[in-house]
Amino acid sequence: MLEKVKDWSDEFYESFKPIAMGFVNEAEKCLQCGKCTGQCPAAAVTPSYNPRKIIRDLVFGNVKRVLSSVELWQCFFCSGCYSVCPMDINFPFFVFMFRLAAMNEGYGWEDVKQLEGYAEKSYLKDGITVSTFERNPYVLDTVGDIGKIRAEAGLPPERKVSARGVAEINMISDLSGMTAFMKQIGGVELLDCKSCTDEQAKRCKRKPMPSKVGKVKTHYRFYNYGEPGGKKHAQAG
Amino acid sequence: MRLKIDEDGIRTMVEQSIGKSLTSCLQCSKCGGGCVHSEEFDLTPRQVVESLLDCQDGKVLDSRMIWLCGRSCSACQAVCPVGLPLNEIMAVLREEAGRRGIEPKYEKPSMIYYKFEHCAKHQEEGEASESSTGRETQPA
Amino acid sequence: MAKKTLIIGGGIAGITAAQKIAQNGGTALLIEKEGHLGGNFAKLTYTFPVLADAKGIVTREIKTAEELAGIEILPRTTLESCRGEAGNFTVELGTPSGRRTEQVAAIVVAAGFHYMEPTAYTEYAYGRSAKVVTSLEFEKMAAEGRLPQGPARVVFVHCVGSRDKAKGYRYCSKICCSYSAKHAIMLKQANPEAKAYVFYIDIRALGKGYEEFIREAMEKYNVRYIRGRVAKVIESGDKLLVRAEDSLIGNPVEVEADLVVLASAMEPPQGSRALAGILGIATDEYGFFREAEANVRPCHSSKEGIFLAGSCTQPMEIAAAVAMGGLAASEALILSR
Amino acid sequence: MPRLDKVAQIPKPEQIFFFKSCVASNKYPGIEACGTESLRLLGVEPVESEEQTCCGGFVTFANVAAPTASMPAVARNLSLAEEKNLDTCVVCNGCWTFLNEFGHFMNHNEEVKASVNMMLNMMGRSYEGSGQVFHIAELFYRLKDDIAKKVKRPLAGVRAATHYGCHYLGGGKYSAIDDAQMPSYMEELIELMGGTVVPYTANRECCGTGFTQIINGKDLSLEHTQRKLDSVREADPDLLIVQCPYCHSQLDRVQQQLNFRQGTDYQTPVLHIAQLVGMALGVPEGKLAFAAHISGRKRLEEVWDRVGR
Amino acid sequence: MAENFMEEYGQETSREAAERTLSYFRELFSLEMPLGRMMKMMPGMVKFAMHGKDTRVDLLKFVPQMMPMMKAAVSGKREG
Repeated sequence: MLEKVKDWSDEFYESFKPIAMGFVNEAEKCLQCGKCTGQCPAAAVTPSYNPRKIIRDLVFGNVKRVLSSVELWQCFFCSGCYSVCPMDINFPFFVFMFRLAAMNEGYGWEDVKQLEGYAEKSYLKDGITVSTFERNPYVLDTVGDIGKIRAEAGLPPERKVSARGVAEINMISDLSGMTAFMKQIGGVELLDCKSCTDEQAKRCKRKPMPSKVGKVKTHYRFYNYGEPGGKKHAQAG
Repeated sequence: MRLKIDEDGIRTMVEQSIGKSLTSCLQCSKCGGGCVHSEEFDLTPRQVVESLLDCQDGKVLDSRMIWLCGRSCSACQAVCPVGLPLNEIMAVLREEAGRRGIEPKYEKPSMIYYKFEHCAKHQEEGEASESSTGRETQPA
Repeated sequence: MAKKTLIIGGGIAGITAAQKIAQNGGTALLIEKEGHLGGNFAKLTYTFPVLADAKGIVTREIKTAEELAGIEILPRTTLESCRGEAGNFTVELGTPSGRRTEQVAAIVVAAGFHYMEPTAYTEYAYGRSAKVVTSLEFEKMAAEGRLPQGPARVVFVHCVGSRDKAKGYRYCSKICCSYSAKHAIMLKQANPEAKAYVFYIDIRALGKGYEEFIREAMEKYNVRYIRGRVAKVIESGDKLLVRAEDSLIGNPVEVEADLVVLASAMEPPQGSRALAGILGIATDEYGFFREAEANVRPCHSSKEGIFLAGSCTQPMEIAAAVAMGGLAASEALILSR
Repeated sequence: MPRLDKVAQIPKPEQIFFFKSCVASNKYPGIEACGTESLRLLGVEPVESEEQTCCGGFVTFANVAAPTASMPAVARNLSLAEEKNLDTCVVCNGCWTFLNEFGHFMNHNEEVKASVNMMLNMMGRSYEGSGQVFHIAELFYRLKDDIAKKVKRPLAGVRAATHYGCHYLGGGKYSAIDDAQMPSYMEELIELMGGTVVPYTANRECCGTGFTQIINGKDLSLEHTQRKLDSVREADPDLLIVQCPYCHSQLDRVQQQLNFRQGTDYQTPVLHIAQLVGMALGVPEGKLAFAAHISGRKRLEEVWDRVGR
Repeated sequence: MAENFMEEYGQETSREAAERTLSYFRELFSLEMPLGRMMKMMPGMVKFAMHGKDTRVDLLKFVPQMMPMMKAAVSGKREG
């Protein structure tokens, strides 16, 4: 689609660099050589994800396009782009920072909402992000009780973080604003999957996105870096 | 999507019908810059040529570009510095697409992304593992 | 009797400088650390942009130099020390038959360049797979007639070591674009059935006839140019998988190849910093000799009486090296009269 | 080739702070048990702490936590090792990158370090940045001579393929002990213990977890893992050796999911390098906790028969 | 596609989004300790102190270090 260069914010990158705590730098050195995309696992399986284009838009200040894009949320965080980059650009950090910025603009909350449980229910409660809980029935049948296996391996049946440790990370969370941040994410009202009927589940497939998360209006995301293609997306449209 | 570069595609056929080699394309982007359809592009004319050279037949024939272009307009052709008959190329591609039974794509696509995976009931039995806590959902 | 001029390096720039000095009534002392003259030029099969017989040209030039009365050629000789000032240097040479001291009026440094060994580029499988070669090795293969036969696919990779802050040098090696096109044409001429793919970032064909040369490779010889730096080369059975992005369509692509040719960067000559130390001249951050003034005095080093010629100052093509050799010779002649 | 100068810099420790990983503890306890046990057998005493929590990498890079929360969390975990004056040993690539990168970042940014320390002071801790973080595979490579001497169950006839994991090699471009593109230390270790290394095409490919993609973009994730598994199956190794519990979980569990979804038959047992070393060093069977593994159990039994229980 | 896009965006440009983003990050990564931010931290500290005896002891040890910061924050606000 036709873009007006005058709408781009050409000072954006320069002013962003100093306040990004060193997480975003060296992008101005990008040669646009495409080595990153060549080895990218996400680019190999998605139709339009392309780290090179995102870096280009960042440097040129086409922020709107980056923030509203679906592609921003398709990164695998594998750091392969950083490892091959001839100019040492640490692109995964860019994605990390831009996802935050996108959430500030109201994009991508439905993704993060799914992950919020890990922080709230596991990390802050037990001090461990991944719990012993297993929801795959096949795995449950095969493995059985993980506590028993742990005991056989000579470990305590459950790994416990001391109460003091949990209290400390809770304070870090409170003091650094993480708890407040999570409350904001938690604001998305989703159907309660435990109690929903089949009828509701069917509706859920076509359920529109919540219009607000906390104080931020949520937006749709777009395929901004190319046509998605394929049958699946044609139906979605 | 990672593409595999092939050798024998419709490139030869296109080159024969226009009587010119596609390799002369400079990839200068002059064609796409002035096109009236730039709002609705998936591929620009330049990318069509590049894809043809890479023999990505499926990608070209499935694109909307070949259907949008060539309607009594030859802006791209007029500015092309090496004089590639882009209109003719698109016409040849449309013909080929018709021959292969690919439906014309004139309608505008929606580029909005939908996503509804938050309900455990949609996940079939035996596939919800991902080393996750997933406490908000119960085991099926 | 005019005073002598010492010329360090017997590549094409050094040979030209020696010829010009001798032809204009001077005396030149040409030292070369290898056993034979010709330098990197002698390793080539063809020149570009005109595909001329490189070996023939070098042999002709060496013969001319050897026949001229005013040139003394000392192979397997290195410079040991250097004292004095412009017009009156005392140099000590290490020859196979022992040390030798000479009085010279001027010194021309034509130490040439070195092809980088891309061992740091493990992603390109160089050194691991016999099917990944550098351009220099490709030249050798071409000269010995070992180019792949039948419908083979050959991938040429630009900018290996050049334009790379992380593992190589930040400068552009200037000639890789042209010589890769030359190699692709050589391949196509030797084996029209073969397919050639060239992965480039920018095509830098700055010179008379270079752009036409590369377009000819694309249009006449049907060499496929793909814009994108190769990300990795994977060994898969007896084939190689080359992964890169075609950044003109924005998709990652994969090519199955039988041979991968890496256009490795032009490095400063080995030991250039030591040589600069002996001579007392300055080098730049990479180890190339620094010129006094880049634009109008390109062949003056930072020390008076010592002149630079050829690719020991910056990556350059043959024509420029020859021109610079002539310029250095004329500057040296001024001092030796 | 491993960068031997870097390996030489790793001290041979008497004691080391053993940093437990969430996935390793709660999904594959064998990794944790074998890690401590084999370190002990090699003469290194692992020191654990009850107060050590998750490294915080997951919640940070899943964008659930504000990044300001992750620096103090990293500093707190590192300060636990500093209190004991020890270096840290991790079993997970994610922990390794996260602790290393953010620790490095704090060490080079005095202002941030001061503000982090202020928060730590409130709970009676402080962070100096004196300790180093090593991956357990690095330590094994450092102690490879000891391993060679102490092998009890030689892995003769065991064909193993390797998977390094992106967060060690990609994220640790300058700090990993091996080349980011073509590492070989794990192969060396396997051969040292008597096994055979099976090369396969997708060796350096990502496992496909894609950090959060396995939850958010499952299709992408499974598609990528399938490519990897296809390549592994072509080479048909007895074991697939990984060095990251998260890759371990993905490669192990997705095999079953793909078999369920598409009727394929992927059955390659996946083992963590700590488990493999533990196996070779003669750690008792229960401690290896193979009961927690899902794919390729039959094949694993065959391997057991070959090396002897 | 373009229409879809405009419908959602309106006439908003990248410049405006960039300004919002920059101010968001400025606030997020600010290392300063104004009074407002300090007050926000109070509930967390209280919660920590309520946890047990040892936490209270540790937190009390920190008080002397905190007082000058509090003073600076309060006076800074008055000056501003």
